[in-house]
Parts: sequence; C-alpha cells; structure tokens
Amino acid sequence: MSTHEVVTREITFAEAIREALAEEMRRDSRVCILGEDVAEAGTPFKVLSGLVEEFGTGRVIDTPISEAGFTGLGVGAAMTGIRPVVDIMFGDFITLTMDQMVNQAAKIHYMSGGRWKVPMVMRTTLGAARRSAAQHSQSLHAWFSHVPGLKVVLPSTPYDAKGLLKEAIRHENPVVFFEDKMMYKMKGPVPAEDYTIPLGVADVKRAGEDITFVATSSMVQVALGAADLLAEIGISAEVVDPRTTWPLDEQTIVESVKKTSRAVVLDEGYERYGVTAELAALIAERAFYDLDGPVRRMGAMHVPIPFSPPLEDATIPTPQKLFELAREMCGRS
Amino acid sequence: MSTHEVVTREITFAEAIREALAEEMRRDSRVCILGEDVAEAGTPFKVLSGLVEEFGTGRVIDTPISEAGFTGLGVGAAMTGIRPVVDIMFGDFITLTMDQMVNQAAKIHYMSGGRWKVPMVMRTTLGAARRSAAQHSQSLHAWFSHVPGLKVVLPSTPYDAKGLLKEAIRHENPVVFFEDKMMYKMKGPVPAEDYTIPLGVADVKRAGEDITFVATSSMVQVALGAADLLAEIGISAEVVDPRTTWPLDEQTIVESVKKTSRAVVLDEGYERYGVTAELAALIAERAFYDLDGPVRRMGAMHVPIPFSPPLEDATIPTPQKLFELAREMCGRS
Amino acid sequence: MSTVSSRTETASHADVELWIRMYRQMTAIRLFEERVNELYTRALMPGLAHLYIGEEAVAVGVCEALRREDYITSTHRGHGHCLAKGASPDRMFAELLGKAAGYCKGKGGSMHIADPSTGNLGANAIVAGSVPIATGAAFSSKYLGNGRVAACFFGEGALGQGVVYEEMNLAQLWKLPVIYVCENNLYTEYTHVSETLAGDILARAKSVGMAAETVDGQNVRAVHEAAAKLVERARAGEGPSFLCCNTYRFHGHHVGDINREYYRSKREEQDWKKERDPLAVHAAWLVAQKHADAAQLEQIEAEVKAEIAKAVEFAINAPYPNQEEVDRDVYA
Amino acid sequence: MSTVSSRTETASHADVELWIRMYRQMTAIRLFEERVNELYTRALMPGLAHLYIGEEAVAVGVCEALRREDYITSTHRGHGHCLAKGASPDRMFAELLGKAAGYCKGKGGSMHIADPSTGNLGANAIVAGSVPIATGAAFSSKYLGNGRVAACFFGEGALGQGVVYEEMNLAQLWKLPVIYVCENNLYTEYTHVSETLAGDILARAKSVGMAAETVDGQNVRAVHEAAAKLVERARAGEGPSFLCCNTYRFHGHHVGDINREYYRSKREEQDWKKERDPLAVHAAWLVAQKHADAAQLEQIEAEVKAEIAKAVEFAINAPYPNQEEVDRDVYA
Ligand SMILES: Cc1ncc(C[n+]2csc(CCOP(=O)(O)OP(=O)(O)O)c2C)c(N)n1
Ligand SMILES: Cc1ncc(C[n+]2csc(CCOP(=O)(O)OP(=O)(O)O)c2C)c(N)n1
Ligand SMILES: [Mg+2]
Ligand SMILES: [Mg+2]
Repeated sequence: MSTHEVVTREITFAEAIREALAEEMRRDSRVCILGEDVAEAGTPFKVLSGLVEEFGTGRVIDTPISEAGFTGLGVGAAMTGIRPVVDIMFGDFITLTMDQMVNQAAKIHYMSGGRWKVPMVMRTTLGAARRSAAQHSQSLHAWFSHVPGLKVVLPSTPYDAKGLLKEAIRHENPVVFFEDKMMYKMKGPVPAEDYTIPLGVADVKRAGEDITFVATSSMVQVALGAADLLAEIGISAEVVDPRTTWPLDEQTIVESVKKTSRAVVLDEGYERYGVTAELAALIAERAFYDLDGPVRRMGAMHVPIPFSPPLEDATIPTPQKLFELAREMCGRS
Repeated sequence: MSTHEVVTREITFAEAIREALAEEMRRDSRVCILGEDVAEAGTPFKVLSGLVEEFGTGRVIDTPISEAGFTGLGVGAAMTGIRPVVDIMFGDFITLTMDQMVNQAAKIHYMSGGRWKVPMVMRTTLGAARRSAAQHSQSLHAWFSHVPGLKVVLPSTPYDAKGLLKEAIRHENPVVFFEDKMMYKMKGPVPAEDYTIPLGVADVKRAGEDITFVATSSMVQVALGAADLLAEIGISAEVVDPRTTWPLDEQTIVESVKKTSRAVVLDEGYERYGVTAELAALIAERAFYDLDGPVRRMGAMHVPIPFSPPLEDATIPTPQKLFELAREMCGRS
Repeated sequence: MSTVSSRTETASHADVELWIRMYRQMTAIRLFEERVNELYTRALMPGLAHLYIGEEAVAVGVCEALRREDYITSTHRGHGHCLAKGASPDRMFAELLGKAAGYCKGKGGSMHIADPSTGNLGANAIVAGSVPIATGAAFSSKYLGNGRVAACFFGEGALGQGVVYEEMNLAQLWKLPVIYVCENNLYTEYTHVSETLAGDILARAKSVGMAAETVDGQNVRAVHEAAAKLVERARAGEGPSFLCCNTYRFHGHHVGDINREYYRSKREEQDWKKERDPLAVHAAWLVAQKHADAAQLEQIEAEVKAEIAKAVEFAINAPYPNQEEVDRDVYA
Repeated sequence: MSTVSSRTETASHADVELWIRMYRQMTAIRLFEERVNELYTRALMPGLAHLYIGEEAVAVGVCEALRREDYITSTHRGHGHCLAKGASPDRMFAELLGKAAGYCKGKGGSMHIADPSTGNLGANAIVAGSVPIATGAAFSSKYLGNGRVAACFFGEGALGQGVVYEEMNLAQLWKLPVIYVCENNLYTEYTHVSETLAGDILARAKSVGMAAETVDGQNVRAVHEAAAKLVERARAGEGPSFLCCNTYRFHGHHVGDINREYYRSKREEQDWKKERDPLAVHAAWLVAQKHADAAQLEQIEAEVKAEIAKAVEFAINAPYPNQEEVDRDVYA
C-alpha cells in the first residue's frame, strides 16, 4: 500500500491521468499535449476528455496520423523550451517511433556531453484482452527498458498513475509512460492534494511472508487476486510493484525475496527477452543464497495475440494460474 | 567446435556471407538483395562486392535511404513469391523498420491463420568499437528476440555465418541476421561444399569443465580469449554459442551449466532487459539445483555508446574482464 | 475529376452484366455491414469493427477492374474490399466472430482478414501498414513477370504516414504495377482532413512523377472506369498510379462511435446519405437507363439478403478454434 | 532558380562587410576540413568524418541569414554548418579527436557535434534524423512566441525518408518557422540521385503547399539572398519553406572514400572543382567588383590558417575525458 496518508476520494485510473495532466498544464504553461484525436475526441479511450475545453487547441493538439513525425517534433520541442506530452494511442504503434525515441530522445543528452536535454513524456498503452488482435494488443515496454537514456513507468493504480505522471512531466529526461487499456475504469483512492511519486521507487502493494510476486502494471491485479486466493489456504504472498522498470528499485525487490525465499515475476509483455527475464535474472543473482527454488516467470504467451476470445484468453496470466503455480512452489500442490 | 568434417579453406567472415548469398542466388532465382549501396559499392563494408557483377542490378538492387520503405516492400515481395534479403547497413537503423518487421512480417503468418507466409531475411550489423558513436554502434537484437514470429541469428564464425545464412534464405519465416561489423575480416575454415546449419542448435565452441560461458556473436571471441587465459591458471572453461537467440537451444546451454555448475552469459547488447537477462534467467531456472553461485552477466555498459576511444573501450566486455570475473567465481581470486 | 463516358446507347451485354454485378456487390457489402452492426449491438461479435457503408462504390469499382489473381491490400475498414475481391460472407462472418471456420481460423478478426485464394494480402490495423506490402506484391509481379497488378486501398489518413511517400518513390523509380487507391472519406477517426493534411492530395503523388487522378467515389461506374484504365496501364508496364476517391462513411468510425456531433454535423451526414448514396446513385442510373427495373433490383437485394442471413447463421453456429490452436501458425 | 540581384553599384558598407565575412567563413570551413582529412590520414582522428568541402556556400549563405539565437540542425556532414553558425574550431577539433574539451566532452564526435550557445541542436548520424528536431524547435518558437527561426540542413538522400514528409505536412499545417535546406550534392554515399529519387524535388515540398525554391548552391550570395528572404518570411509568421541548394562534394563520401570512379567520373569532379568552387566563385566576384583585392583575400586566408592551426594544436594536446565520464550525462 502506498505510504501517503491523505486519501480523500475514489477516482478512476483515466481520471487520475487526466487530473495529472490538467494540474501540470495549469502549473506550467510549457506543458502541451500532441497526439491523434486528443482534442475534441479526448482520445478513443476518452482519457483526455475536457482538457481541450480548458486549455484550448493551442495546447491540446490534434495531429495527423504521423507517429514518427509528431514524436520527433516533440523531441525538438523538448530541447527548446517546451514540455510535450506525446500521446501514442496504442502501444503497438511505438514501432513507428523507435528512431525518434531511441536514436534521438534517449541519446541527445549524452551525445551532446550533457548540453541539451529532452524533457518529454510519451504516454502510450499496453495490454491485451480487448479482442483487438495482434496489432493492437502488445505490451512492448521491454524495448524501451533496454535503452539507456529513457525512463519507463508502468503504473498499476490510479494513485500511482497520477503521482508518477506528474513526476514524469516535471522530469528532465525522456520518460515513457505505459497505461494498461483495461485499467482505465478501475477506481482507487487518490488525494486531492498535489503529490508526486519519484521514479525508481517500488511499492509493496501487499505484505506477505511465504512468496513474493513481483508484478508490473496490469499484472499487479493478477498478483493481488492470486494472493487473495492463497490467503484462503494459509499462504501469505507479498506483492511488489516496481512501478518503473527503469530506474529499477532492485533493493526493494531483492529484500522481499530474501524474506520470502520464493519468487514469481509477472509482466504482460512476452516472457522471452522481456521484463520477466530481467526481473528473474536480477533476483536469481542477488537473492541467490536465499532462494528455496527457481524464480518462476509469467508473461504473455510467445505468440502474436490472437483475436478469437478463447485463444486470446489463453495467452494472458490469470490469478488462477498464478495461484496454482504459487501453491505448488510453496509445497502445497 | 563445429561437427562438420570437410574443412577445406580459410575465408573471412565477409567472404562467407558473400558466398552464402551467391550460392543461394545461383540456386534460386527468386532470391534478391535490396538495400542502400549494395550494388556497385557492395555496401560500405564491401561485403557484397562482386554480386552485382554476377547477378545484375535486377537482383542486387540499390534503394533510396528508405529503411522502412524497402523493408516493408520486402515483406510484400516475400508474401508473393520472392525471397528478398534486405540489407540494413547499421543495426542502429532497425529502429526505422520495427513496424514492418514486428507488426507485419512477424505476425502475418499467424494473423492469416497460416495462409500467408513471409520468407524474407533481414541482414544487419551490431557491435561497437569502431569509434562510430551512439547512433552507429548499438546491438539491438534483443528487441527482435522478444517478438514471436521472428527468428534471430547471431553467427560468430565464418563457418556459422555461411551455413546459417544459407539456412535463413531457404527458411519459410522472417529471419533477422546480425553480423558483427568488427568480425568481417576474421578468418576461419569453411568447406567449399554446400551445407546449412539449422536454426536453434547451439554450438559448443570450446569444451571445458569448470565454468560455462554462454556467449553470442562478437562475445564468443571474448569468451574464447578468456578461456585461453584461464587455461593458463588451470581453469577449464566451456564456451557455448547459442548461434540463434530465437529459437533458443535451451538444452545445450542448460546441460553445459549443469556440468560445470558456474555460468557467465555474455552478449554485446545492453545487459538490462537484454539477451543476457534471458540467458541468465533461463539458466537460473533450469540449472537451479546445480549452480554453485549466481549466474553472472556481461554486456554493454548501460550508456549510449560514446565516441571518445577511452570511453568507448570502457563500455565493452573484454577477455581480461571476463577472465577476472571467472577466476573469482572459481574461487581463485 | 474523370467523368464517366456515356456509353449508354451502345451498352453491350457485357457492360450491362458488369453494371448489374457491381450493384449486387455493393448491395452485398451494404447488407453485410448492416449485419455486422447488428452483431455488435447484440453483443455477438467480440471487439469492434469499422463499417464500409457509404464507400461501397470504391471497393467494387476498383475490384471489378482486377482479375482474381491480382492482389489487393486493405485496411481496418476492410470488409468491403474483401467481399469485392470475391471472398464469401460465411467465412468472413466466421472470422469476425473468432470462429475456426473463419478465413484466418479466427486468429485475425475483422482487422486482419486475408485470403490468398482471392489475392487478398490482408486487412491491416496499422494505418498505412499495407502500403509497403502492396508495393512489394507489385515488385514480385514485375520480378516474376507474371502480369499481376496490386491495388492498395487506404484512407486519406494514411497520407500522414511517411512510409507512403517512401513507397510511392520506390514504385515510381522501379515502375511497379501498383495502384494506390486513396479513400478520402474526410475523417481520420474524429478529425477532419483539413486539420491533418496540408496542401493537395494529388500533388503528393504527382511530386514523384506518378500518374494521379481524382474520381467521384460515390459513382461506381466512374471509379471502375478510372481504375480499369490505371490497371491496364500498370499491366502494360507503364508503372504505378494514384486514384483518389472522394467518399464518405455513413456511420461512425467504428460500430461504437454513436455520438458524432462533436466532430461532424448530422446535417452533413444526412446530405451525403440522401444525395450521394452509391447504391441509390447506381440504382437510379440503372433504372433511368433501363438496364434494370425496380423489381429486378429488389430481387437482387432479396437474394443477397438471404445469402447474408445464411452466412451469419453459419458463423454463429460455427465452433471456436480449439485451445491448441493458440500456438500454431506462429512459424510456417 | 533565384538569381542574385545586382546591388554592386549601391553596395553599402554593411553589404561589403557581409560579403567579406562570408568569404572568411567559407575559407574557415575549407581549411578546417582539409585539416580533418590530414588528421585522418595521419591516424590522429578516431573513426571517420564526412567533409563539407565544395558545399561551403550553402552553410555560410544560410547561417549568415540567421541570428545567433536561431536554431540549426545538421547532418553527418556537419562541420560546415557548425562553423558557419559560430562554433570555434578549437573545441570542434577537440570533439573530433574525442577530447574532454570538445563541445560534447568527446562523447559525440564528428557526427554529433552540438552547441546550445550558437543554437546548434546537433549534427545527426541518422539520415533525416534532425528534420523532426528542427521542426520541433520551430514549434517551440511559435509556441513561446520568441521569434526564433530554425534552419534544417539535410542531403537530398534524406528525401528517401518518410519522416521528412510527415514533418513538412506538420510544419505547413501549423505554419511553423522552419526552413528546410536540402543540400543536393547528387549522391547518397555511392549512388546517384537519379537512382534514388523519382520526380521533382521541389514538387515534394510544394505538394503540401509549402513555398519552395532552388538556388545555385555554389554561389554564396545567391544562397544568402534566398535564405534571408525565407527566414524573414518565417519570422513574420508566414510559415515554413524549402530551399534546394544544388551543390557538390569535392571529396569522397567520407575521408576513407578514395577510389570513386565506380560511381562518378574524375571528369565530373574536375569540372565542378574548376568551374564551380564556391570560394573561387565568390573570390572572383569580390575582386571583379572591387570589394576586395587579392592581397586582402590572401590575408584572410593566412589569418584563418593560423587560427585553424592553433585549434588543431589545442585539440591534439588536450586530454581525453576521465574514465568516470563514461556513465555521466546519461540522465539530466
Ligand atoms: C499507425 C496507426 N496509428 C493510429 C491508428 C488508430 N486509427 C485507426 S483508424 C484511424 C483513422 C484512419 O483514418 P483513415 O486512414 O482516413 O481511414 P478511415 O478510417 O477514414 O477509413 C486511426 C487514427 C492506427 N490503427 N494505426
Ligand atoms: C537512416 C540512415 N540510413 C543510412 C545511413 C548511412 N548513410 C550515411 S550518409 C548516407 C548518404 C546520405 O546522403 P545525403 O543525405 O544525400 O547526404 P550527403 O552525404 O550527400 O551529404 C547514408 C546512406 C544513415 N546514416 N542513416
Ligand atoms: Mg478517412
Ligand atoms: Mg547527397
């Protein structure tokens, strides 16, 4: 659970995002939004509804379908005094922005010997289960996590979403912010007061003793669901949410596993060469002498996400699957 | 060492690539090459010199500087009866082709329920140390390894390069083939006879007892160099080269580590969320009960590759660094 | 704009057959899409779908100018292209419902229907994603000398994507037999074209030296005549071309886009539906020219309706794929 | 093509000063690049470099039309742009040698020199990579209302990259103060422009409605006059423009590209060097118009030579960065 005390209201994840943007745009006139159908439409997910009415089309800017074009424009704008928040509707479309983000945004500060900086945010989505098929369901955040110069945020609650997004907007580096499309309607407590959450600090979403689940974004709910089921059979699971894959709060993760001696890492991206690989390798290295058994991984099945509902459902980790795995790991199968 | 017997000549890595292409182009008139400065120039690395003279500009085709454009054209051509080999000069430029490779090439077979296929090869490069700075020195193969539907090849010798490239060209799926720029002049034995090497079969480049180095591409030489140094102090290192990161020959890797009980994984990409993470996670899971100590990782330092020689040199694993790490792991520090 | 030559007086039997067939094909698309909307509303279809209603003349006019072995590539709004190129509604509906009998075993869904047997290289959910693929198919045709032509459908929104310009340059440099068919329906999702495209659409194709023309996309004969000429040109080795079809989608961006007044007026929609419905335009012409009478057209509609109903029935009753299908077809 | 207006009769003192300064700047670039080549040949420079010799009039003509706080973006062939915008040769040479005193502490090298103090957003080793960045800088200028203009240099090879068309569309839609300066030197590495670009270069800009013109890139006054007009236009809020400068690189694609006959003839090179050397053209004009005499020009050359020699000396003797620098500046 978060350590903040002032919890006043329940709002949705989408509202948390919108509030973060509105507050930062009020605070700093250099903050603007660029993306497809972000203005009057407020995005297809309606996450930005109302912003153009408050800030006008000079700051909430509809673009052509030019992901590379407006992302790259955002890089140049960030270098020269603007703080753009670039909206990439589906995370699958980051494929079109890799040159801008990786060869430009991530490297400019370093290549210029620290003389230019790129304070921009890319907001995009991840996650399957919407029956959107292979080109609208990917979780490709592992790619950006692999690239020095970028920071990568994966909020799992409205509280985290708001605090992390405000921090990202104020940040001096390019930050990629991944939102699970399936989470937009999820509600949670969010203080009305201004707050930010630093990048690189994990959050223990549930304390436990017997096994650690390290889970990101959408998978935090899966982990919490499994923890509930496990509690019923007397197994106490700890759920650690890194919140950012880079910087990565290694210490919180490793300490949890040292305490519980068992770990499952979960992430909605593909397992292979993905986030679960890094987390598992980290734990296996740094908690080596405390582990009771191998670290286990759960991620998307290594297939393009199928359209057909029964097939799609089979590709994603579920609380039930995690429950069964954890029960077995704790010797209760 | 490779298991082939017929070793007749020493040729360079670049010659091996060229021979593979020439032989396959002679064998199959559908094979053609598309890329920047591939024809008369034979690429800036001169890897393709002579091919246009034999096959003409109808099959060795100079393109505009349109990486997305000609890669995507290659996808469509592969679907309709051609077997294109697309040449992306520097691996850093794959950023421009991600949509074509990931949203299209990798998924078309699956999305069409197996009805279309994409038998194309992308050849590109990896590796630092050429004083080419941050946009011409990356090793980004982890990205493609993360994506189901693609296969990823990383040859480390002229022998492997030729056999794997011929296999890739005959293959029915999209294959990405990464060549270390620094290896083009390296010589090695290559049979004159036609041969191919299946994708997904690791090669033990050196047998040993005390520690396993799992190393890819350029890092195989680093591992062999360290193994030589270790031999001098009585430590016997085994060097396993997976040759393809996908499919991955898990069994050969895991068996080696079970035998030696110690492992270092090496890859020239960034360590974080990269190939070393997958290899380390795999070993830590499947050889868990046989490991003497944690699996260790060596990859590029997590920084954009600097231009300045002393800085660049500090970012890359070396035989000396690996030697020292291995010595310590074997309790001899 | 090309105008339709008035061949009325001298209309051959084949012409009339073609015109009637085009009417039937447009009707099939219209009725297909209406059932898609209904399946969505009744919560029988997983996910969303983008209806082609209002734009039928484009797909039909172009595809009737192609041979079966010619290629097309399609978009997120792809049912019309797929039907026009010859796919059957039953397997299409099955695909839309994620059933094993679908063209892609249910793995692709609405946005990815593909069918090698009719030369359909696939719908594509990446805007402009199929433009390189069509160009590549044209490259193959030229390389193999098999005389095939590729028609590449995309919305005007795709002109925001740089890869389109890369492909047009390549196609023109190499004289590839591809026709770029731009369906300018005035909107990219919820944004008017005037906010997303500067300058002139045709000029973009002409700048690489490509033949380019605009046609009334609500007039199937106009589309067909223009397309036939460009296809012939491409087949004769004279290179690529660009055909801008001015059209309009009568419904929302997708089936769930119901309240549209914040981005376009009801009035605008009504005007298009009333004045420029491609089916009505063509029907009126057929009747006026006495190529068909009202009864004949109603008969066609009834036949198509029955076929579509059967197709929906088939799809609803078809089984889902087995779970083991999930990791098949990843690699060939 | 724009032609240079003949202001000779009425040349003001300021004009003459400008013309002389342009000569000095071109000379500085020429001599700088000659030393780069020499450093490479003597194996004192790590890696490769792309020389700007032959193209000096473009960078100088454009940059003399800009203010210090205006922005430029540059390319792999970027030393000329950097010098023309006001950078000092000593820190540039230091960067080229990977020394700590370099503009980027040696971390960038030849292909990444950047300098905020002169508005240089950076050279870029991705062809067309800086086009979005310049457009973004122009976006900022407009957003902040600070009156700055961005000049975006790129080779004609960059026109192969789709992102250029995305940016031109955005810039024109939003009337951004950016000037796209295309350096058409006829080759992309080892391939002639006729093999890589179909159609007409200017038409590509004009297709989005952008003002576009071509100028003789070997005539520094012609470049300057055209650029000054476009910069003024941009500063006045009239939007972006495109300036195609016809030019030629006298040396290889990079310092190691010695045998070039397989892609262009010695004859072609000699003709350009003899007839169209931008320094010679401008010197001849200055002398013919009596704005300078030979002695004055020699004097300039001598001064510049001495400055460059000192700069090289400085760079050679400068220390490399400390090893601890390697992981600094990854994050701000
Ligand atoms: C690369 C990419 N960006 C954004 C989207 C989201 N999207 C789907 S359809 C669409 C609008 C397409 O407009 P247009 O090309 O004109 O086709 P239309 O829908 O009008 O037929 C957008 C933005 C997408 N699918 N792909
Ligand atoms: C995206 C990308 N593709 C390829 C290259 C390799 N490359 C470097 S310079 C160059 C040619 C550039 O030609 P042009 O833009 O005309 O500039 P010029 O060298 O003639 O000044 C190429 C292909 C690159 N640096 N970036
Ligand atoms: Mg549209
Ligand atoms: Mg050039």
